[in-house]
Amino acid sequence: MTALLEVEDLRVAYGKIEAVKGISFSVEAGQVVTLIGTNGAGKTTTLRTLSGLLKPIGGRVTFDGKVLSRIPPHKIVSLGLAHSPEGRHIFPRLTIEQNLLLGAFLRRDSAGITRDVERAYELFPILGERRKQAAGTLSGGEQQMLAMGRALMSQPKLLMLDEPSMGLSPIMMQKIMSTIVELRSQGTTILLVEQNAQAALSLADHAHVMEIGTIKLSGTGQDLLHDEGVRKTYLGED
Amino acid sequence: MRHRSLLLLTTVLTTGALTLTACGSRSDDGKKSGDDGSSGTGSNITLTIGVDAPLTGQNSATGLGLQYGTQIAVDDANSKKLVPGVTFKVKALDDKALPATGQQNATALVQDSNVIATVGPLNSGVAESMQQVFATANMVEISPANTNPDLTQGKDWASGKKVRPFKTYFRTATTDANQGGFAADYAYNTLKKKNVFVVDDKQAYGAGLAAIFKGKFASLGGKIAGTDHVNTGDTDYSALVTKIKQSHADMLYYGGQYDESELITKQLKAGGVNIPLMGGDGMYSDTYIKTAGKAATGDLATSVGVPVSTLPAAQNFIKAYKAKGYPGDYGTYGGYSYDAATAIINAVKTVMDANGGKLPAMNDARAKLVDAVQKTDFDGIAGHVSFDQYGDTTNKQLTVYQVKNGAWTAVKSGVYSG
Amino acid sequence: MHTLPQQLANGLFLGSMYGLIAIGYTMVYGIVQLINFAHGEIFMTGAFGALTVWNCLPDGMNIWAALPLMLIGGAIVSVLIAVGAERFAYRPLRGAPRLAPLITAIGLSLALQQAIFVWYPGADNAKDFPQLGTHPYHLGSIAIQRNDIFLVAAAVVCMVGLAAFVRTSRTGRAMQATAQDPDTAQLMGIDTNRIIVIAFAIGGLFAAVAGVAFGLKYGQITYNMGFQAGLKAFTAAVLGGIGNIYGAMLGGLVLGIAEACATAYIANIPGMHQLGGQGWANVWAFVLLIVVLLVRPQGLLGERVADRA
Amino acid sequence: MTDIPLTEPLQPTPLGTTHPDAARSDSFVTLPPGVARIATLVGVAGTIVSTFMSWTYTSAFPGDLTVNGYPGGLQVLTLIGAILTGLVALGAFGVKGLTWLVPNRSPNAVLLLAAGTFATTWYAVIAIAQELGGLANLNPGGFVAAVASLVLLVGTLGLPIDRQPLDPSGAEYYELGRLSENGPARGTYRWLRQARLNHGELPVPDPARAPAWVQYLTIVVVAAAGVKVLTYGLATGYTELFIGYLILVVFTLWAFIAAGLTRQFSKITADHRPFAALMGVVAAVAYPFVQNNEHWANLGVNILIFGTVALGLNIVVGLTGLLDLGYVAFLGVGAYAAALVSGSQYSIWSGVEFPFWAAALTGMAASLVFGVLIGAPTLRLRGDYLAIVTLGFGEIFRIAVNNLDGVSGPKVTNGPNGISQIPDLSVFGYNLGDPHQFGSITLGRFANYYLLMLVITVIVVLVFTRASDSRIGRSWIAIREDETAATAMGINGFRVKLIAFALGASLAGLAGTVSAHVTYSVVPNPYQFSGAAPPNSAFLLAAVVLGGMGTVSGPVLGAALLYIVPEKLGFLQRYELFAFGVTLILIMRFRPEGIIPNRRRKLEFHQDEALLPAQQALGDGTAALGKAGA
Repeated sequence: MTALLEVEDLRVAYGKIEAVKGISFSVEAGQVVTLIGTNGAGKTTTLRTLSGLLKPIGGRVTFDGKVLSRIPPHKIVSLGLAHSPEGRHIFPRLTIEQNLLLGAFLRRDSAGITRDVERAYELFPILGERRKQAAGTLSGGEQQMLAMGRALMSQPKLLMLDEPSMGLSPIMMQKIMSTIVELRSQGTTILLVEQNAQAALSLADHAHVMEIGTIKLSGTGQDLLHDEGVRKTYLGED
Repeated sequence: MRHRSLLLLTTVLTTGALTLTACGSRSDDGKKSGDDGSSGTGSNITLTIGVDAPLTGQNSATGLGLQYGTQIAVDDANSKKLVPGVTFKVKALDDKALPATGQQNATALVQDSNVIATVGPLNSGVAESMQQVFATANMVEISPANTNPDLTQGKDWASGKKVRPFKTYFRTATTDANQGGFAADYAYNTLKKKNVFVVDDKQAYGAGLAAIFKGKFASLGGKIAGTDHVNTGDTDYSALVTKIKQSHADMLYYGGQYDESELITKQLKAGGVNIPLMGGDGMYSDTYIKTAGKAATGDLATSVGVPVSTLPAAQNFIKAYKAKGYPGDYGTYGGYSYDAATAIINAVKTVMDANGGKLPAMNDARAKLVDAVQKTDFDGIAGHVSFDQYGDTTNKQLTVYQVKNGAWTAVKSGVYSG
Repeated sequence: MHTLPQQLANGLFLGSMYGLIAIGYTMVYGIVQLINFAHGEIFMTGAFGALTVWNCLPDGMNIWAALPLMLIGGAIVSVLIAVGAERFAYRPLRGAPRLAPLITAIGLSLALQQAIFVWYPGADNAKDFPQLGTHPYHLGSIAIQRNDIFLVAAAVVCMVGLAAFVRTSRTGRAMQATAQDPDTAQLMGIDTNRIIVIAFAIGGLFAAVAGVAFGLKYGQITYNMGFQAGLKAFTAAVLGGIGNIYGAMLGGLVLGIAEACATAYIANIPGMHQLGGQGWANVWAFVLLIVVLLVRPQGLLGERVADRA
Repeated sequence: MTDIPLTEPLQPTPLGTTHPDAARSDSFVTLPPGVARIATLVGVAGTIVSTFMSWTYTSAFPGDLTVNGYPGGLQVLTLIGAILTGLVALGAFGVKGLTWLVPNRSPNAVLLLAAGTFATTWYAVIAIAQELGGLANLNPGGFVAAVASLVLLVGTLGLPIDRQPLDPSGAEYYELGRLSENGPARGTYRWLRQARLNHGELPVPDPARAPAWVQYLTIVVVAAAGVKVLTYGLATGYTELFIGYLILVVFTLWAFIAAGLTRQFSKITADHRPFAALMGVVAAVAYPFVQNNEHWANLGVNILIFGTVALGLNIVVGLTGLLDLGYVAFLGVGAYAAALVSGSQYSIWSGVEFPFWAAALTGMAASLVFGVLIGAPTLRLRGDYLAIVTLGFGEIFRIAVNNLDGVSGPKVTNGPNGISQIPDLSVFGYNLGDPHQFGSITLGRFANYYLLMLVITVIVVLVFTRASDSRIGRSWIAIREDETAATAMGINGFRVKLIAFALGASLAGLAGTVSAHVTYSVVPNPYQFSGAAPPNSAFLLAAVVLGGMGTVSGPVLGAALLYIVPEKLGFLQRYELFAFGVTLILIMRFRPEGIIPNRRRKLEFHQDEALLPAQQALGDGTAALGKAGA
C-alpha cells in the first residue's frame, strides 16, 4: 500500500536561496509524523509547499495518489489536506463560529457541517461558550484551539499542524498536546511540525529531524527521543 | 600594454565615426529645410509661421482652432500669392497649457531659422513665460486669445499707468478690460439688471473678466448680490446654486470657459433659479448651447468684433475650415488666428518691399517685422486689424449675443470706450 | 439660515455618488491593499458605456425604459475593464513592492482617459447625457431633482444589497476571510483569485451605477470626469475607514455634506470671509480628511488593526 | 517565509545551485560555424557598401538618400551599426587587437548589434516604401542594404549564442495559469524561455589589471562618446532619423552589456569614482558648448530641474519607502518663495530682491517648513494614509496659491496670474539673462541657467549619495525594508522618516528657486497631480520608477526621457499621453525595477521569479506591502 502523503526530493527556494534542499519522507494513513528542527530548518517552508502556498522548484509530492505540484492551494484543501498554519492565523474580525464555518468552506452538507461544529465545541468547550465572540478577542491558546478546530472542519484526510504549541503557557501546551493525542486515537492522520521536540517525539509514530533544509535523521518517535545527538541538540540535555 | 596602440586606433575610429555623424546631421538639416528649393538665392523661399497652443488635452478643441485658423490664412496667402516668391508653412507646437512647455516651444521656434513670427498662445499664463523669449529674439508674437491686460499694458494699467513691457508682443483679441466693461454696461443699462451674482473660475482669463465686470457694474450703481469662485473641472454646483437662489440675484455673471458655465446654467435653471447667465467670449461657442440645451435660452455672452456671420470674408473662412475637415473649434478664436497670421504675412510683404523684394537675413527680417506688424492696417475676417501703442488691437468693436431658439443671436454691437 | 436643509440635501446627493464610487476603492483595497487609481476612470467608462447604449436605442425612446438597458451597458463596460485590469495589469504584480501597481494604476488611468478622449466620437467636448427631467419636486423648502432621487435610491439599493451579500452569502464570507488573511483563506479552500476578481467586478458595477447617476444628474459626461470624482471618492473611502464598505458610504456622505457646507457657510465665519465658497471647498474637504486621520487614524468606521508582517 | 533572511546581500552563487542544467551555447539557426562567421562578415561588408549607394531616387524622403558616394540620414546610422557590428564580430572571433571589445568572448554582442543594424536598416527601407508609396521607390542600394543586413542577421543567428539553460523536460509553468495545461502555449512559452540570452555571468577579465592611464582614458572616451551620442540624438532633424537612432542606441547599449563591456566599465568607474564623477560633470558642462542651441539648453535646464526634484523624491520614495503623491507642491513652494523675493513687480514684496544664494536658501527653507508641517502629523500614520494626505496637500497647495490673490483669499501669490516678470539672476556680477561669449561660442540665457542648475544638481547628487551612504541612509533603508524590525533595532522611525521627508522637500524647493527664474513666472496650474507634461506629481513618480528607484542616475535618466521622448516623437500628437500610460503599464509589468536597477531592489522585484509566482504571490504581496507601508 502506498503512503497517504509521499514527498520525494522536494526542493523549495526563495529567489536564489534554497530553503528546502531535497527532502523525502512519507506519511501513512493513521500515523502521526513529526518534523522537528531549529528555526530556519525549513519545516514551515515544507508545510507551506505541501499546502500549495509555495511552489517547489523540484521534486514530487503525491497526496492520496495525486501529484500536487500544479494544483492551487484551495484545490489541495478539497483533496483532504488541511493546514493549520504557524502563528494560528485565525480571522480576528469574524466570530468563532464563522471561523469554523470557513473551515468547512468547500463542504456543501449543511447538516454535516452543523454536526462537526458541535463536535469542535465538544473538543474545545471554551469555543462553544464564546461562539458569537470575535475570534480576535481569544487568548493565544484559545486561538490555537480555534485554528485546530477550523482545520478539522474540512474533514481532512491529513491534518498538518505547524507549531501548535508556539508561545503558549505550559498548561495550554499540555492541553493542545493532549488534544493531538485524542485526535490520533480517533484515527486522524497528522503531520506535526514542532520546536518542542520532547512533546512532539513522545507522541509521534515517525519523526524526522530537519537541519538547514535537509533531513538529518529519521526514525520512530521513541528512537529519536532516545538518540544521543537529538537529546543534546534538541532536548537541551548534555 | 600590447593593446595600447589598438585602443588608440579604436578611439580614433570611434571619434571619426561620430564626427561623420555630426557632419551627416548638419547636412541633413539643410537638405530637409531646403526641400522646396534652396533658400535665399532663388525665386521661391519658404518661411514658417509658428503656432503655439494646447493641441492635446483639455483645451485642445480651442487650441486646434488656433492652429487651423492660422493654417487657412497661410493656405490662402499661398494660393493667392500674397507675397510673391514666398511660400508660407505652419509649424504648430503643443504647449499643453503649461507655461514651461510654452517656453520650450518659444525657444524652439526662435532657434528655427525658418520661423519668421509666431501666432499664439491661447492661455495668458503661458504667454507670460514666452513673451521675454520672443522679445530677446526680436520675434513677433501675436496672440489671438490672450485677454489679460497686464500682458500689453503692464501691472498698473488699471490705475492708468500703462507701460508696454514687450514691443514684440501683439494681440488680435481685445482685453478683458473692454469686454467686462461692455458687459456691465449692457447688463445695467439695457437689461436693467440691478442685483448680479458674480462667479469666476479662478483662471487668469475668467477672474480678470469677472473682476472688471464687477467693478464696472458696481460703479454704474448696480448691486453685487454675492461672489464666488469655482475650480475648473468641478461638476457639482448645487451648493453654489442654493447660495445664488438665496441671494435673490437677477442675473449671474460668469467669468470663465463654457466647460463650466454650461453645467452652471443647467443646474441653475434646474434648481428653479430662472435668471440669465452672462459670460465673455470664453463661452461664446456653439458647444455651450448644444450641451446646456434648453437651459441656455436667454443666456448672454460678449464677444469681440462684429458677428462673424455678417462678414463675407468670414463666411469663406468657415467654409474652408469645414471643407478641409479640420478638427477643433474655429468659432471662438479661429477668426482672430486667421487675422493674426494674415497680419504677419502682410508685414513680411512690407519688409520685403522695403528691401527691394528680397527678404533680409533672418535676424534682420525678424526685427524689421516688428515695426511692420506695428503698422498693420487691414480689414480682417473678424473686423479691422491694427495695433495701438501697447500692441493691443484697435478693434474695440464688441457684440453682445443672446441664446434665442438654440442659437447665438446678436443683440447689440458697439464700441466700448472706457 | 433657512438654506441649511437644502444644502444638506445637496451634500447628501453629492455624497451618495462619492460613496458609490468609494466602495470600489475600499473593497479592492481591503482585499489586495492596492490603491486602484484607475477606479475613477472605470466610473467614467461606465458612464460612456451607458451613453453608447442610449445612442444605439431608437430616438425618442422613453428614458425610464432605456435606463435599465443603459445600466446594463455601463455595467458591462466597467466590469470588463475592472476585471481586465485586475487580470492583466495588477495580478502579475502582486508580489512586487507597492509602488509598481501604483504606477501601473496611474498609467492605466491615463490610458483609459486618453482612449476615450481620442477614440470616442466627440469626446473632446462634454457629451450630452439624457436626464430624467429637470423639474424638481419640493419637500418643504427643499427642491429635489428626479435625477437625485434615482441617485439616492441606487445608492441605498446597492449598499443594502452589498451588505446582505457580504454578510450572508458564502462568497461574502470568503471575501471577508480573504480581506483579513489571504494566505489562510486559501487554506480554507477559498480561491482567492476568484474573490479578488469578484471584488473588482463589484467595484466596477457600482462605479457604473455611479457613472449613470452622474450623467443623469449633470446631463453631461466628459472624458476626464473620473479624476476629480475618483479623488474625492478615494478621500471618502479613507475618511470612512478604508476597507470598510459602510465606512465608504459614510465617508462619501460626510464629504459631500462638508463640501456643501464649506461652499455655503465658511465665508460667514468671522475672519474667514475670503476662505469660503466653492473655490475653497476642495481644500476644506482635504483639511477635514487630515483632521479625521489625526484624531482617528483608522478612519470613521475603520478598525485599528495591527499591521501585518 | 519568516525563516529566510531575504535582505541578506546575495553572493553571486555559482550556477547550478538553483538550476540543475548549466548554461549553454546554442545557435538559433543551424549553420556550420565557418559559414556563420563568413555570413556575418559578408553581411557587414555588404551593409557598409550599401550605405554609399543611393537608396531611393527621390529626395522627398527626409535626409535625401538619393546620393551615391557618401551616406546621409538613416544611411549613416546603418553605416555606424555595420561598422560596430564588424568590429565586435572580429573581436568575438578572436582577431588579435580587437578582442578587448568583447571581453567575455560571447557572440551575443554580435547578434544584438546585428539585430540593431538590421532593425535600423529595415526600418529605413520600410519607411521609404511606406511614405513614398511602394517598393518601386527603392533604388538598388536600398535592396542591397536590406539583403545584406538580413544576411548579417542570419549569420549571427548561426553563431553559438550563450543562452539560458534548457528547462527540465517536466518543467511546470505555473505563471501561465490556465494556459499551463495547454500544449502549444506551453511549448511556445518554453521556447521563449529557452531563447533568452544569458550573458550576465560570463567571466570577464578584471579591468583593474590594465594600466591606470588606459582606465582613465576609457572614462574620458566614454564620457565624450556619451555627450556626442546624446547631442546627435537631440539634433536629429526629423522623426524617422530619431527612431532609427533610438533603435540603434538601444541595441548597441544592450550589445555592450552582452559583451561584458559595461561590467568592466562599471568596475573601472567604481575603482575611480571621483574621476568618473568628475568626467560626468565635465561632460554635462560640455553639453551647452557642444550642442550650442538655446532650445536644447532650455530643455536641458528643465530636465535638470525636474531630475533634481525627482532625486529629492527618490530619498522619500526610493530610500525610505514613503509614498508621496503630492511632491510637486514642494517644487512649487520653492518657486513661489523665490519669486516673492526676486524683486518682481508682481510680488507683494516687490521692493525685496534677494541675491541668488539667499533666494535659494529661502526657497529651501520654505519647502523644508512645509515638509515638516505635512510630515509631522502624518508620518506616524500608516503608509497608505500618507499617500492620500500628500495627495491632498498637493491639491490644497495648488488651490491655495490660485486663491491667495486678495480677492478670494489673502493677497500673497497674485492668484491665477501668478508672479511674472521675474528678473534674471545675477551670480557674481554675471547676469544669467545675457548671452556671454566664450571664445567662438556664445552661451545664451538658457545655457547660463543650465550651468547654474548643473551646479545645483551636483550639490544635490552629493547630498543624496552622502546621505544614503551614511548612518541615516542606512536607517532609511531599514525603515523601508521592515519598519517594525528597524524600530526594534533602536531606530527612531518617526524622526528618521521626518528627516527624509524634510530633506527631500528642501531639495525640491532648491530646484524650484531656479525654475521660477528660468520661466520668468510662476503660476499655479503646473503644480498638479497629473498632467500632460512634466512637472507634475505623477510624472515625478514615473521618473523615479522608470529610471530606477534608489539610484542617482535613474531619476535623472527618467527625467530626461520624459522630456526628450515627447519632444522627439511629436508625430504621436494626441496619442502621446495614451502611449505614455500604456508604456507605464508595460514597464511595470516587465521591468518594475526601472531602467537602472538598484542591485538590492532588483532582487526584491524578481525574487519570486524563481518561486514561480502564480499562486504564492498573494501572500507575498501583503508581506511586501507591510514592509513598504506602516
